[in-house]
Amino acid sequence: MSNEAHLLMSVPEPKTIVETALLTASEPLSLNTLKLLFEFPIAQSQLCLLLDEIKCDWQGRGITLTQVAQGWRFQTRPEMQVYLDRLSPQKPPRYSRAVMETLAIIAYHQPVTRGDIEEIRGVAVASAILKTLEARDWIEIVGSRDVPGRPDLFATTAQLLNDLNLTSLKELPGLQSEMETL
Amino acid sequence: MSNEAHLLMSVPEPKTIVETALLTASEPLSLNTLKLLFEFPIAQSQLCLLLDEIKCDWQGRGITLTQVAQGWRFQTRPEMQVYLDRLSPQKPPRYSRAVMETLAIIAYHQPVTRGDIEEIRGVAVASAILKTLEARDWIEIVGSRDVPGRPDLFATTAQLLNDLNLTSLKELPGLQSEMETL
Amino acid sequence: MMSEVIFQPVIVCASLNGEPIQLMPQDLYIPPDALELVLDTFSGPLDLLLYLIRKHNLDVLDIPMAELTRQYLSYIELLQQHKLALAAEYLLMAAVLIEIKSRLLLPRPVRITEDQEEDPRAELMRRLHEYELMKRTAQKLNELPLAGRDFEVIQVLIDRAVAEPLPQLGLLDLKQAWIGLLARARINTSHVVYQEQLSVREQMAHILRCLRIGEFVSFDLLFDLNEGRAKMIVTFIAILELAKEYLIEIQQDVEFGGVYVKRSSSFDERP
Repeated sequence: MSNEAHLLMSVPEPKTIVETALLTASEPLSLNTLKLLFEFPIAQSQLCLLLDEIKCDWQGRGITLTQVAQGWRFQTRPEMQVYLDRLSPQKPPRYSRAVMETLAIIAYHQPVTRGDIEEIRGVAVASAILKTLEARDWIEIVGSRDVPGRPDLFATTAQLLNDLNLTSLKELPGLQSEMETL
Repeated sequence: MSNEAHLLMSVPEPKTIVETALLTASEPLSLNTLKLLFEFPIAQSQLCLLLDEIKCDWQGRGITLTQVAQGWRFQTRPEMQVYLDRLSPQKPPRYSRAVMETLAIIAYHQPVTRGDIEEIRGVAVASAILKTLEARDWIEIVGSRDVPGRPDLFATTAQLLNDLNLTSLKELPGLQSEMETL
Repeated sequence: MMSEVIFQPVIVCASLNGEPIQLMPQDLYIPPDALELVLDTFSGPLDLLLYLIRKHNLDVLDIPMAELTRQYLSYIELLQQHKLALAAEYLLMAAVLIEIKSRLLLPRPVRITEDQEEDPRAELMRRLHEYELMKRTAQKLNELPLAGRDFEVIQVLIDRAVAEPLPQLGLLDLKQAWIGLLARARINTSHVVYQEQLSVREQMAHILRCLRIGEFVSFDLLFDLNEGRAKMIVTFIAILELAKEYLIEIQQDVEFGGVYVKRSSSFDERP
């Protein structure tokens, strides 16, 4: 990046605009969203080229450009966590087995009702578990099953994939191989 | 996880660590906080040098390292706002009814005193309202009425006509038809 | 966890993978005081069952049902003092196990038809398998790098304060505000708002701007002959209106002499 041309910042380069948008976005930015940055129409291929360039620029630094379910975002490299944890020692705790099992059932069997989850786990699902997952924006109610009582149907969100650094549900661990054994 | 990661990755440079911490932080980081990033004691002067270097690295890019009361933080350059706003279009703020009515009275009834405005609106006119309109250069004091207290007379400016894309006050929307319906 | 449990040998006759064993595996017996331990360790009766099966590499049908049920029931007595909801599920599992066992003991009628009675073990086996699958994937899910725990998402502050957008003004907004006022004024008849020629008001402001304090301006100079008759009339009315409101003074020293206009003597101009 040539600094001279940028000192006055009269008209920022497209790459600078895309990079700044990605650095400041509160959620991953899709290609379609990134296109909105420009008044003139920008080709998808050109945008991808810019993203590649930005990715290269950040090679070997503390943060990295990553593609997740909803689009592109900057995130820290895992190696940096040991340093960052020194600033905020309170790490979010790992979730209990009950929470993770419930999440796994919703992820692999979605959409499911509370009854479905209870059937698989063989134990009642505490409301607190579903509330925890909803509070993280990892699951949501996507409808209700057309049976007496019309129970809510739960499914996982794009936010879950974002938080787990995945682009699709297909990338969930072991889904393919495990399902085949069924 | 960290053990394995450390074996694979070389130890990041102090500058990379500081930069990553600043990019990640949700609030400004003081020098004392930044010191916590390092296991070994780091001199304040060395830290300041790193911050200067980072600041230079970001010269002419979309975000800039800034010192605020609480410490250091990255923030966008004002020039980038126009692009970022395209992603999250902010609803343009609107003036309150009090401001709009005051402006309307001055526009349609100029020159008027504050007392006139209050009489028509039936409520006291807050100084902040007149200041707001004066700050936009939409109204100005064109004299004072020769009555006790010699109240200021307000009139609208050419700037208001400019901002409304009008050449003359006569082009203000006619009220004849609306008046008849009242 | 289970190794902390007090072992109590129970002599039974069972077979493990076809080989008869004299002693029941010791840690199958879970004393009541290990109850809380069990509740913390297992996420449900399926989990406990799965543990027992995997631990001893048992076929689910070789578990001594009577002994297991006896243990279950003794826990449930205690569970009722703690978590009733859990007790019901552990009890249900015990009932399921007994049912399976009893159905297996019953002589099966020989049927030739296709819709042969399903193996009573099948449903439990299916559930156990499915549960085990979910349990494993939950573990894998929990090992994935998680935003906020294993890495951070970047969000640099957008400095909006620098370029805070000013409210936009629309002609229509202004008109609406005025109409609203007029409508209100109609209701509150204490003040009569009347429609005026805008141009008069505009011209009044214009004239005031032209006049310097203490300085007489020739009446003629306030008129621009190029503006046309209508505008000149407006200017004339504006001057009269200003005079009426004591904003200007009009002076004529000599009959048929020049007319001069100045701001009122008390007129205070802002610096």
